[in-house]
Amino acid sequence: MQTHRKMNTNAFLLAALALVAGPPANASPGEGDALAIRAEKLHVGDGTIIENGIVVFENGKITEVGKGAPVPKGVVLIEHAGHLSAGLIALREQAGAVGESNDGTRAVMPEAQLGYAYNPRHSQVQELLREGITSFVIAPRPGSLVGGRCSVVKVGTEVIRANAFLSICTGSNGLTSNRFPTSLQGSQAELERRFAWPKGEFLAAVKGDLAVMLDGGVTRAETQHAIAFARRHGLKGMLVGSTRLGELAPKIRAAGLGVAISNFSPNTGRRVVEGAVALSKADVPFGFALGAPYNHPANLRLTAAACIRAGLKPGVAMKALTSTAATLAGVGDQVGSVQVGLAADLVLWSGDPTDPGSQVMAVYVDGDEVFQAEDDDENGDD
Amino acid sequence: MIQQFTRFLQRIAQSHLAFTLGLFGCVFLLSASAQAGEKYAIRAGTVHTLAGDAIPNGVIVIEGGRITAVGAADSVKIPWDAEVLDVPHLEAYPGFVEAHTSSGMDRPNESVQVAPFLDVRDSIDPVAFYFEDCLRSGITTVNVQHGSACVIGAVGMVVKPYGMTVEEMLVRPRSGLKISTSPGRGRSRATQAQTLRAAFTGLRTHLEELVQEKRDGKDYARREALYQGRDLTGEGGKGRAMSSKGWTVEGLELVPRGEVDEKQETLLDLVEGRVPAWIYCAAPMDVRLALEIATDNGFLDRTTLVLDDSCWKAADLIAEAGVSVVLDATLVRTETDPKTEEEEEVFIPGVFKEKGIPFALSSRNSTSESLWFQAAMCMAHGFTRAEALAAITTTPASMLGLTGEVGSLSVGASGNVLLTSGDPLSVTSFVEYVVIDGNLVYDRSKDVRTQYLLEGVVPEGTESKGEEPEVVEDGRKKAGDDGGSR
Amino acid sequence: MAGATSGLLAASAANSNPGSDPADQGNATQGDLVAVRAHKLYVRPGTVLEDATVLIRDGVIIQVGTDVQAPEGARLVEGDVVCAGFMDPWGSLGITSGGTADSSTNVATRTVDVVDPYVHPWYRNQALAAGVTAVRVQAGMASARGGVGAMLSTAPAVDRAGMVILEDSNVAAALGISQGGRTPDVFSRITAVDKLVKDIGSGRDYGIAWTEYAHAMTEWRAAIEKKEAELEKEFKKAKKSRDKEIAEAKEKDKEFKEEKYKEDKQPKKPKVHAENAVMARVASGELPLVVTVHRAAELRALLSGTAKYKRLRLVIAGGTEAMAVADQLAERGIPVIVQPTPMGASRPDEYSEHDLALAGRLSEAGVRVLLGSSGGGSANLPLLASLAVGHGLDRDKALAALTSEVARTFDLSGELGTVRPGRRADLLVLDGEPLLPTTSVRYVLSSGRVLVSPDSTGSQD
Amino acid sequence: MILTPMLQAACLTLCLPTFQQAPADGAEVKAERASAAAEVTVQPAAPAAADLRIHAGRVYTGTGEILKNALIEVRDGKISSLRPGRSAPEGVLQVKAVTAGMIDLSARLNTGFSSVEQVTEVQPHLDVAGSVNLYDKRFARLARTGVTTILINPLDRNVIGGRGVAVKTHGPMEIEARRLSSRAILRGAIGTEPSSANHPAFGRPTDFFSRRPTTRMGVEWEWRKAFFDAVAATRLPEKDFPGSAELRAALAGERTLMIQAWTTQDIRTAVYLDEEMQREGFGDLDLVIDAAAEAWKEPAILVRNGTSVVLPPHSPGGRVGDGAFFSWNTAKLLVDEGLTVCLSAHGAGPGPSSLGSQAGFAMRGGLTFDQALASVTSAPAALLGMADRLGAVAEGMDADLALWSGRPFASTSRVVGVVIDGAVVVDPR
Repeated sequence: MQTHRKMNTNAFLLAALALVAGPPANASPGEGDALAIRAEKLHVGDGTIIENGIVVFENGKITEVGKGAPVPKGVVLIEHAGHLSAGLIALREQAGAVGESNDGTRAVMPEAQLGYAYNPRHSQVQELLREGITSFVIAPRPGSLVGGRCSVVKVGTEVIRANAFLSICTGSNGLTSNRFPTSLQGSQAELERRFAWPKGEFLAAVKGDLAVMLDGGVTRAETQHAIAFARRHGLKGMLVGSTRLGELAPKIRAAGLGVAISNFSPNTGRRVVEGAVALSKADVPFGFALGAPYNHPANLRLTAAACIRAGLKPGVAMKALTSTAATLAGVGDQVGSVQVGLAADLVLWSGDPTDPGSQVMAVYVDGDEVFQAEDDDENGDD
Repeated sequence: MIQQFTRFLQRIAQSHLAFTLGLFGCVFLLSASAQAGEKYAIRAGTVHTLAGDAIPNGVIVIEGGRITAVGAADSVKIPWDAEVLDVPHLEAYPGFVEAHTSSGMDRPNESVQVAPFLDVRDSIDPVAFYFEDCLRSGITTVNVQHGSACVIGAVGMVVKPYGMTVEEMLVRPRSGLKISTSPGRGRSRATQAQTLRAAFTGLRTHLEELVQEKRDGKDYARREALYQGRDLTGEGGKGRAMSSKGWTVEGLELVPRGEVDEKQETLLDLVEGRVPAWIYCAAPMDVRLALEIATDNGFLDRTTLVLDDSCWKAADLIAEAGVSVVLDATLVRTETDPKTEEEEEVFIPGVFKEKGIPFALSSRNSTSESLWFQAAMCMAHGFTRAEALAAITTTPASMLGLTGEVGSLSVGASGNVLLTSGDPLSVTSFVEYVVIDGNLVYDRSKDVRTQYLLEGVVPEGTESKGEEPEVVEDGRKKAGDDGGSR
Repeated sequence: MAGATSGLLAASAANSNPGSDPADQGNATQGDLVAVRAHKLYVRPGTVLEDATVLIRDGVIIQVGTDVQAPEGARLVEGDVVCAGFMDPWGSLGITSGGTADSSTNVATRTVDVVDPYVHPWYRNQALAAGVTAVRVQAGMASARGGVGAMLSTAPAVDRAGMVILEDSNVAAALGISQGGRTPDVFSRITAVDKLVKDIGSGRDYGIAWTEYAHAMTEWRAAIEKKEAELEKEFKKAKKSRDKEIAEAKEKDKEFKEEKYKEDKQPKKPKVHAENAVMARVASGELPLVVTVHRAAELRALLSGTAKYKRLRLVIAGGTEAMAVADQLAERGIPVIVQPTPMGASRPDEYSEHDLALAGRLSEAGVRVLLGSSGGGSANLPLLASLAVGHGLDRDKALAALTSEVARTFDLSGELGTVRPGRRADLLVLDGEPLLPTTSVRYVLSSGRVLVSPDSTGSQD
Repeated sequence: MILTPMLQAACLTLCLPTFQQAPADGAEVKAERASAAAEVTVQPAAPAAADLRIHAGRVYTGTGEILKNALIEVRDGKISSLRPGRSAPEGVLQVKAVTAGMIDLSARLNTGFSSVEQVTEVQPHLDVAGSVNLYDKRFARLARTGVTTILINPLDRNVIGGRGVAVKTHGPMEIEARRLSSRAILRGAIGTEPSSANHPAFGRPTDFFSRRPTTRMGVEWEWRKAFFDAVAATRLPEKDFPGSAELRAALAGERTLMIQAWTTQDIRTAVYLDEEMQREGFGDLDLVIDAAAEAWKEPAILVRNGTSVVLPPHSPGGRVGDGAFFSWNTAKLLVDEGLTVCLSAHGAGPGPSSLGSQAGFAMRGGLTFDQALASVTSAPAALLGMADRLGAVAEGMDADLALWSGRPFASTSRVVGVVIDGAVVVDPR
């Protein structure tokens, strides 16, 4: 019974034990120490896969990547019988910030900064690691016209980009029944007023210094309006929340917007995955929004898998989970791919990361091992 | 009578119209009942018998409530002592037939789920506005059935929309038992079907037990006699053997029918084919259950389906089973393809016509969706006038087993005649007079409510005083003008 | 009747179901031969044939092997990997939403009565395209007693008979399920368990009562017949003595008294009780009892309470905290239908301990694991199954959980779940290993009919 | 925006009837159920001469005349020629009768609560266009009943809800491209509806609904206050408020003011408001009363002020909104008084609830055919200020046509085809 299940993990283990003095726990180095991992398949993040690629990192940064990358003397080399990729990135989350991520009193509060609502120690945040998610965009819950400035945060550590997006709802997601605005035309009039003589964040948005996270609303008409709005004011950034992306892919492309694809669920599922396929055809850059904690962290990969099942190229899905998401969030130079100089946010998988059937074996954030598949501990005693 | 009038008075509160209605109502009712049984003749511009060609300036003679002669003025002799309605400017049509309704009742639904022992007779309200509206819109025969919120409802009856008492209104008692295959609130089709089947298995077990008791009793008696050395003067079964196209219980002849639980009697009548069934289906899948129940219990050939508009999808199934149907008042249904979200409009009578299924149309209200308008809609969708008219006259008549009685103007039929200002299916023509059983029961020139609705004529002393008080009778709100069933 | 009706329905649904491709009907004509050739054939999870052929006649597998030759005129379907069609043991596809939501159901309620052949075939096509060929459906899913469940085929229905594979696959009950956001309190939860155990008991007693009655009746009849024979023999004598007595009575001018006749009473017939009648079939082990239960406390109570019913066949649905009783489940061979759906922060109370690793852990502990959608959309079940693999469930076990194990649990091993002669030809032809997102379903056969093929619209959904 | 014929064809294939891409198998579905379904297919590539040619047994032009066996030619979305007494050439669309596409000024096709800004009662500066959902199925449903142009207004939950927008029921999927260049209509309401959400502060947690008005009186007061403030604002800039210009435009008669008023007392209030503005010398409102159910009770008030009305759909019992009683001869009564009368259906239902049937019911109430035709075509076109483009069948007019199976408005005939801006939206074949 037991042995059968362990097959896939043992390979990794024995290898590790063979090469490293002491159990893998000790293999995880303290700050400053260097570590090298050789994986059967190394997903760089730009779509290329290096067979038996080696990644070397030190002080939390990647120092070497490649098939024959030199491993400095004294640096432990972990053999991983599986895949290695950069940590996954989720694009619109409230994990650990429920109730803190939306101010009900005002419809427009561009000065609010979501980074201040981030609690890195919150259990909802820690759970993300078990599914290989190492960074996410913390965003306001819908319900305001302008909910604030979204921040990119790293799981368990700090805010890595405070002003990533200005969150704007042009559709009925921004409406409430007991505070201005209660109507679509009301919210539009208000937003137009803000952008007519833009100041502060709005000016930054118009100038392109501050990207927008544009809630596409519920209906196709609302999404279409959101796109038109972005075009009218020359806004850059990404569209979120819409389930009618498929039909509108060309328009989105024309507006030069990116997209955060909403979480896959049995009801909205079909539209979501069809949308993803259409977007990649229209080569619109897109990543995935998980919607934690309202959705389980595993949904990020599940959504990607559903898109692949519907015809999305696995390579594109992989990028959407990592590098494209990082680029959309403006942190492509820090995370999202396995490249020299970037943070050592790495995930070791038992198989292909886009296969929900692959297990997360270990997760490194800034070079520290922050998660290990539990059965490894179990092995300790048998 | 007294009680009837107190009810009139109660109504006065209900509407500022009620008062005049009350007067107008009893005026014609009294005058009418005065004429009952006398000879009556109608001379009309054209007589549309729907039993042959139309007769230009035709004459209809009615004696003792029945038509004794129909024909051209020159060929038919009007008895010297007949009262004559001389209306050459009007057209004569047979009264329309409402094949199934739950209007005109005090309350259409009994809270007991299985109640075959009830009779709508006890719930019909002779002074309900509904019956008055029937006259306005040319409906002279109505099959009143228990509402559809039941499993097995009461036995219904066919009435004419005129008369001060149910007895006066009666055309045909026990016109059928109401069955519903569609669940009420909080229940599902599974439990509905369960209760429905249980009702029949319950009947069966009951009969079997009766027979068993009788048998055991007889056997015991025989043995006792043997023991005592008596000759047993064996007496045969006092009852009647069971006969049904469905299941039968052996030896029911041993049981005098009087010993059958009266609560079960009507159900037994149904199984033995003495009472027809009106089965309501709210979804195509219910049709399957309805037919299954009707077949298993042997009353398929006496079954009429009362269909929701969604049931057109089950048309083939219905055609195969060869039953006739009463269609919902909604004639155009919009279906949406879940994948493409594309909408399609389905004209429901068209589907049933194509499959050759006999169907009757039904009213939703007294004007914009009354039988005449429904038939007109059929013509708008390509039906011939004959086809359209049949669906509100002869077809429903045959469903009620009243072919030749109502729905057409032929000798021997009851004297129910409409006199219309023009084509009765035209939105601009009106029912001017209605004659039922040779009595003039409706005269539009005296119809205050129609005048108010169509001409805004407010009769003196009936001007509305602000909001209308709602009439509460034994704690319940009364059904309104078009008190529906569902 | 059923036959007759189904015939009619066959006609009806064919025209009235929009999108039902007439070509589909063509494939299942009598004497129809189909040969399915695969590089890799999963006879059953764990048993694999290389370059094997499956021969199908009239929707039934007649030959399987590496040496099987496809005869002339057989339709040839080729692919990389072939396995049995997936089955969702805990779905709602093909029955009305009202049916699943009904809370007024009881043990005798029949799920087949909420089977709706008129739902748009597109919904079923989606499940088919994902490789799901059968679904166990249940009326009154959250109801204390769901009634008799059924196994349905997902093939675009032409009638109910065509949809229903097994009309009494099980009896269902639910314990401690929140309804309308409200969670039953702990006491009523435990009482509910006792009630269920009691019901099983009365079911068993009911069964016994009837067998005893039948027995007693035969004895009584025999006795009475014997007595009757004697009486007939004695009749003349009795008549004589009677006449004599009457005469005597006359003389003595006394009133004649008939002699009292006695015989032993006819045994009492037990009262007919529809629900107990069904529960009797459960108690005797004829029908499995699927109990939807999540919390450890109720699971423990249920297991200890039912321990004395040796022939009872329990199946646990949900079993969120089943690890607490894993050893008992393993020992008594009670399968658990795990719901491998990821759940976010806002989830019903009974699911609060829900963990994607459950399936893996249970099967590691030796518990038989099935995977079910819990009515959340059978089309996504294969995807969710792979997620279970990603959280520790062995791949073959996951495959079994969707095929052979389901068939075994609901007494369908002889018909479904494996690719063996005599089985119903519900097959998947894949272009890669099952349960991989990159693997696409090329063909789906349902009792020999090719319902999904690379060029059919179904597979696009 | 005028679509070229090819574009129209393309747009049709894409859009019919739900304005969403219909995949191939969608077509099969239709084929299968052609018998039962009201077929909707696409006009094949039209002959070079005209984009579209229709031959009609009778054309009810809307100018009082009836052209027999008329040939209608359409070019670039306009009627390019209209010639009676022609035989039908090969392959043209043939129908029994043709009228101008119908116009509903009270189709009530808004997005409900998200279509009215309730932060304050008076929002004249807002335009409902921002909330319109052109993908709403009801547009197609309306088109199927022969309604080709509608006025969309905000939900009547405010005293002054804002500006309405007039659009065709089929066309480009951008609201600004669909908007008809007409003088916008300002929408408001009198009666119980505008105050229905409001309540006094005490008891409930205070939100902005704890405010006036909570009564008819309050509503009337809001109206007068709004206009007085708007006028005052010209002198005292500090008193200015958003939308005051709109109100002044209404006073100047540059904007039509459409007020919903069901009952006779509310109709009075509306007219008195207009008359008061005139007395005050503020201006003269171009007033249209919507849902004027009880106009039959006191027509004199309307006549004296020359107020136009839009009537609600007929109800079987006569009871309609706000406790009003709507008698079926109302249209006849007002038309005979020389008022401009439009009919409306308050929805997109087929059969008896369609606008065509409403015209029929008005005829049951005494309206002549020509009057009925006018009340659903030329009259509403005039109120929109678009009589030069809509509401009649004549050369140079928009090619918006309703194709009938028989005599229009008769209960025994129906709309079998629809043309909008020259595009065959519903094909009778």
